[in-house]
Amino acid sequence: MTAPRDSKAGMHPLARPLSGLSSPRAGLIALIVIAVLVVGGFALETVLSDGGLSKYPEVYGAYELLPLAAAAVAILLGWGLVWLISRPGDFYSRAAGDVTEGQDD
Amino acid sequence: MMSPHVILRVVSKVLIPLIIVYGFYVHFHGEYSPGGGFQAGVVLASAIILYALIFGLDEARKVFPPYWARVGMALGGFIYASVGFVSLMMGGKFLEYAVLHPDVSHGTGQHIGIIAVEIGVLTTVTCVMIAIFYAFAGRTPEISDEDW
Amino acid sequence: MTVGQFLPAALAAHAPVLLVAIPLILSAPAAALKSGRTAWGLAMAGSVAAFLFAIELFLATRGDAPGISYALGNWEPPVGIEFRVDGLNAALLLLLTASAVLALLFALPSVEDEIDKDKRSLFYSAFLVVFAGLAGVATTGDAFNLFVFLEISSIPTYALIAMGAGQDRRALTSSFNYLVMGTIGATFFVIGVGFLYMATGTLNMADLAARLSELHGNRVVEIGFAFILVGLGLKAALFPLHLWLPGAYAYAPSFVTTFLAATATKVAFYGIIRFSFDVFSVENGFVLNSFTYVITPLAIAGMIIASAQALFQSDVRRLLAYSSVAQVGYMMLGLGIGTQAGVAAGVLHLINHAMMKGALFMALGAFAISYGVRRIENFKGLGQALPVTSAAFTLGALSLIGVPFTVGFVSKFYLIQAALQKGWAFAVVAILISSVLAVFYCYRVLVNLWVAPRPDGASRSVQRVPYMILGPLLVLALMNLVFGVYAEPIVNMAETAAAAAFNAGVAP
Amino acid sequence: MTDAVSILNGVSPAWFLIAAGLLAWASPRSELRKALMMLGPIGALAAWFATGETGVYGVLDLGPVVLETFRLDGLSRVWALVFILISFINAVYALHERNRMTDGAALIYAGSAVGAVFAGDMLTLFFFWELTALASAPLIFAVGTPEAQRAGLRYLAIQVLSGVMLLGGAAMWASQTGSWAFDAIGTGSWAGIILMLAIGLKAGFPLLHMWIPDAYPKATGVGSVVLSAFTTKLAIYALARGFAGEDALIVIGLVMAIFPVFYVITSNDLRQTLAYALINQLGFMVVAIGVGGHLGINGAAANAFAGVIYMALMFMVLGAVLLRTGTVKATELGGLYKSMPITTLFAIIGALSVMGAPLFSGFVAKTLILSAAHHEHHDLAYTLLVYASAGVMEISALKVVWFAFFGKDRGLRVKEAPQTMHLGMALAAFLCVFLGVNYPALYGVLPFDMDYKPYKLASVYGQSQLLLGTMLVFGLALYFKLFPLKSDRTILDADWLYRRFGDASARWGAAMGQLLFDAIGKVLGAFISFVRLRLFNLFSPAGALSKEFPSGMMALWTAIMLAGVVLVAYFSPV
Repeated sequence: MTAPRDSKAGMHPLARPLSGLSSPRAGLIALIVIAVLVVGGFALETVLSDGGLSKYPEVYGAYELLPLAAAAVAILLGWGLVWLISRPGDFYSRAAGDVTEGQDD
Repeated sequence: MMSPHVILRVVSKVLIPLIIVYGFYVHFHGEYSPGGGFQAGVVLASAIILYALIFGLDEARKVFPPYWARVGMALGGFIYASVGFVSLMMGGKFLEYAVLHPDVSHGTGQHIGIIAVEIGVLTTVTCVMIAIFYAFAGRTPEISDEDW
Repeated sequence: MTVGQFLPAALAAHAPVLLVAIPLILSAPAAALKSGRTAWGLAMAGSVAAFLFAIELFLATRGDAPGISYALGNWEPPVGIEFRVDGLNAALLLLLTASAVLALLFALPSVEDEIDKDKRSLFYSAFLVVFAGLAGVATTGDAFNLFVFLEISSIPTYALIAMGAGQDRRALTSSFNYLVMGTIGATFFVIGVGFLYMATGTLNMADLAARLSELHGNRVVEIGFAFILVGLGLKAALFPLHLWLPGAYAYAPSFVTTFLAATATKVAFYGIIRFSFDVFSVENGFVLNSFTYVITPLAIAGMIIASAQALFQSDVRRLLAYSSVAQVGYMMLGLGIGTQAGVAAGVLHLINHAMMKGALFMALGAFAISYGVRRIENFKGLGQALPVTSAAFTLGALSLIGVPFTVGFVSKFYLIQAALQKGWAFAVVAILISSVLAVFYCYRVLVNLWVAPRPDGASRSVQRVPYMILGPLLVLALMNLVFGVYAEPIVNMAETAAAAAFNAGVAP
Repeated sequence: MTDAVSILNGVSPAWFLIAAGLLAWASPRSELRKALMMLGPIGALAAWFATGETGVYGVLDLGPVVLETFRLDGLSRVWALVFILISFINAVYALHERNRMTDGAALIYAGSAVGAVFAGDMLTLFFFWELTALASAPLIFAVGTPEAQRAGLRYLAIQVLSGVMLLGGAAMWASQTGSWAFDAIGTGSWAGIILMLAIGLKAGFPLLHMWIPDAYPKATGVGSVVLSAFTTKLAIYALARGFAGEDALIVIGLVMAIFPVFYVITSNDLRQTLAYALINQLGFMVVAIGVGGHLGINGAAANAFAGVIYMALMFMVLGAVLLRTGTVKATELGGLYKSMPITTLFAIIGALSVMGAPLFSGFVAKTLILSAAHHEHHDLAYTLLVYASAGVMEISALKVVWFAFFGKDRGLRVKEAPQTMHLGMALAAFLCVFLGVNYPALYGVLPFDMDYKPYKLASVYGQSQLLLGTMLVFGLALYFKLFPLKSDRTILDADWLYRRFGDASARWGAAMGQLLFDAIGKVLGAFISFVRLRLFNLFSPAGALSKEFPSGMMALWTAIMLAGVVLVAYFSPV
């Protein structure tokens, strides 16, 4: 176990049985399970495509691949976005302030 | 404090009553010839102002206390407006002098009314002039005379 | 006078002149008195009497009733001076006298707080003269007499403003500025009247109207009109001739500000309506064009620029003063539209603005008495300390913004309608922009008032808000609400007024 | 319907909420306020049930206009119901809080939203529209920090602007049609376009959306729950009422549904992430309204209904996290499931609803919109919506759950959220599941009757794939540390336009205006001083009078204006 030594301390009683969930291994296992499900589902649909599993035949592309592509593209584009439009956290507050306290003229 | 200008004092002592009389002359002519309360008021005030110039402001204030000026200013307006109310009460319109006297054909009421109104004007103008003079003269100069 | 006579006939017959004369004559004993309280009593008596006469006149000129004419000294017009009351100025007189009564209630504690003891009776005396002068402007049917009354009201006003010097020395320069500018305005006005006299040989307004309608293309008349419009525009604080107003309102004693904000510019505004639509007529090309091409742009500029200036003020009174300039813009826009609906909307806003600004300035006076504060940042947490006053202030501010169910909304609604009838979408846009700005500047105050916590170590209340202030303040604040829901009376009033202005109210 | 309830027939539920809110403001004791917060929605609900018949009630004759304050029909019923429900849930959720300002404000806010939904004419709508703005602002101001103050002012500005535009548009509309009634409007006239923009400002149209991610993350923990529920959904209602079937809305909705994807991924503040997810949800509804038809409007209504609840649930979860840890930054949280397992459970339920997992309310609502788009042959729209639901909804939901409750354990050991918060969350979570399983309950309140079965094998299967696929990508991105997330960064959005650019240009404009003003003054002043110099030799010491400003300026303006009037008069026709 590589979790911090005091990982059990202060935990909610209900969460104690689940304490292993945060280990990297648990994450990897979950990832593999999901991957298997995705691939399996894709395979199943390809095999049974005549069985009415395909939801809207006239929609282009593989329906089930869309999320993969979409999310991947989005996440990768996120890097570009961060590079392009992120600013230091105090960007706005560094400006003179949004509400100008006017001087008494 | 006595002013050293003896001649001025003597002359002004002679002049001041004349000025006052002339003021009243101007006033009572106001009804049908050039003159009237405004002019007379200034003339009357000039008498007091002359007195103040010659004998000093403190003396003048004894002769004509500033409080009189304040009351007089108010009184003049009061007299003027009262004439209006009197004519109202006598059954006419506001400031309708004709009702002040039954003799309509000679316009006696008009004469009375105008003179009464002019007295109000006279009082106010006199007092205002004096009050303005007092206000200016009583002001402590920002630069004292020695510093000029 | 068949409708609603509630004063004895003997008094009612002289109502127009008594309305002016009673405050005027009372000012004399008030000045001679030494006790400020007695003088206040006189002022109150004069105002209440004037108020009663105003009600009488208002009732007598309702609906289609013809105007009341009163020949001063029984010299028949057009030779003699005539006092003339119709739907237009009856409404104004009612507003003026009611404001005076309410403001005077507020005056007693406020003046005792702000004015030196030995000056109080003079203060009330000057107030009475101002009041009589304003009433005179509103009543008279003689162009030159209007000038005289304008000056009668202005000169003591300068003195009243200068009396703010006890609180803030800047009152002196403000008063002086106002004096210079006010004199310019009055001079312009009298020059204009002179031109009219030159062209027509008469000074009586009804007579002027009749003779002017026969003079077409007379350049002298046009010049006269220009002078009168500019002169009165200055007195009415039409942008950009408003420069006297912020200082004068900000540094005058609270009571003076309250009273002036509710009345002084209104009376000048009445003068503009009277001359432009009644003595002259919008049928004259130059009148209409002046309103379309000069007054309207200035009104819109004023609405927006003055609102923006208000946004950046840190002194709440100055903020409201700039807002007043913006509100004058609304009223002027109503005139600029140049239709009867537009004038009605302008008059409506005039009435409503008196209510809202009266409440706002009065609430500020209450804050000033209790805490001695004027700047926005000092208002923090006052909502908890003075809930009733703050609530009244909030109502006034909401009305100023134009939130529905307040009078501010009613008049903006009518103004927008009038603009749309004329097809002026840009005016609607301007009104909306100005309203948004109003939201901002009001919210700046309101947030500090209600949301921001009271800073530690802030000064404790000097004294409770006296009932003499809370009473009229609540009345004014609630009027904002009541007439916002039940708008019919004031709308009728404004429409009667506009009808009087358009249908030759002064013509015999 | 019992007699006791039937008294309420024809009484707008809005008044119960508003009255309760005003009373809450007035009541000094927090127990009393809490009771009011519960009783207000209960009374409103009773009134909602009592008025069975559709029709117009509460007609107020104001002379020039007639106000219809309570128009009950198929469309308004749905929204009102969900608003009342959520205000009750919020009341439970907020039981632990002691804040007079937000208690009252939340109630009045809810009441005005209900009132706006029931408004039969545009003036009433405007009134409640502005009231929502004014009542909701304290929820942001209550935080008390200067930053929140400024955000609150910005928020308020936008909201009020929307109201003002609504009024302007309504006035134009009324002057064209002679009616203030709020019915189908369409974009055929300028009035219609202005009205749509006014509504769009609240509905978060692209470029008009900036206030949502700006303000919501800065509200109080409880405040963001109500904020997320009312304003935007109210705007959706108004769109559905006025602009159903407007083609432009499809494009607008698609942009709204898609562009938040980048912000969802990059924003560090989890409440901001949710705010962007909210925009995406709104995009779905806007598309549905643009598609129109019974199915489309039903889809929008169902989404609004379900969306209010599950977004509120998500905001509640984050509110609890904020309460206990003091932050909702992704980079500062992690491993919270260890100390807040119950909250975690609710978070997962909320996330599944947001993602649209089968058996949760998001699914039964979202499929309606997809079906509508498909049914009306908006194929591109359909595809893009699928993409958006993968990219935005799911990533946002996964992100919140992962970064807050799982992920890297930051050693935060805090107390579990208060019981009352749990209760509130449980109510919302229950509804999420209940509506997802027992979908006829949801479909039953929709404006139009329809015969629609969401649980077809194909839909369930497809949706599951969608979900799993996104999870896979999300997991891979996390595993390979590809997730672009940085602490303490500000991501620019359209609010830059007014917070930076607008602010700067306003300053610039003001400065330039001042310069121009000064320049004009200088040129004219130079002329005057030239003349004065001549006069000076005649009338020496100028003294006090020499102060030129503002008297001199004023005299100048007087002269200019005189010249203007004279010129105009001169060239005027006789």
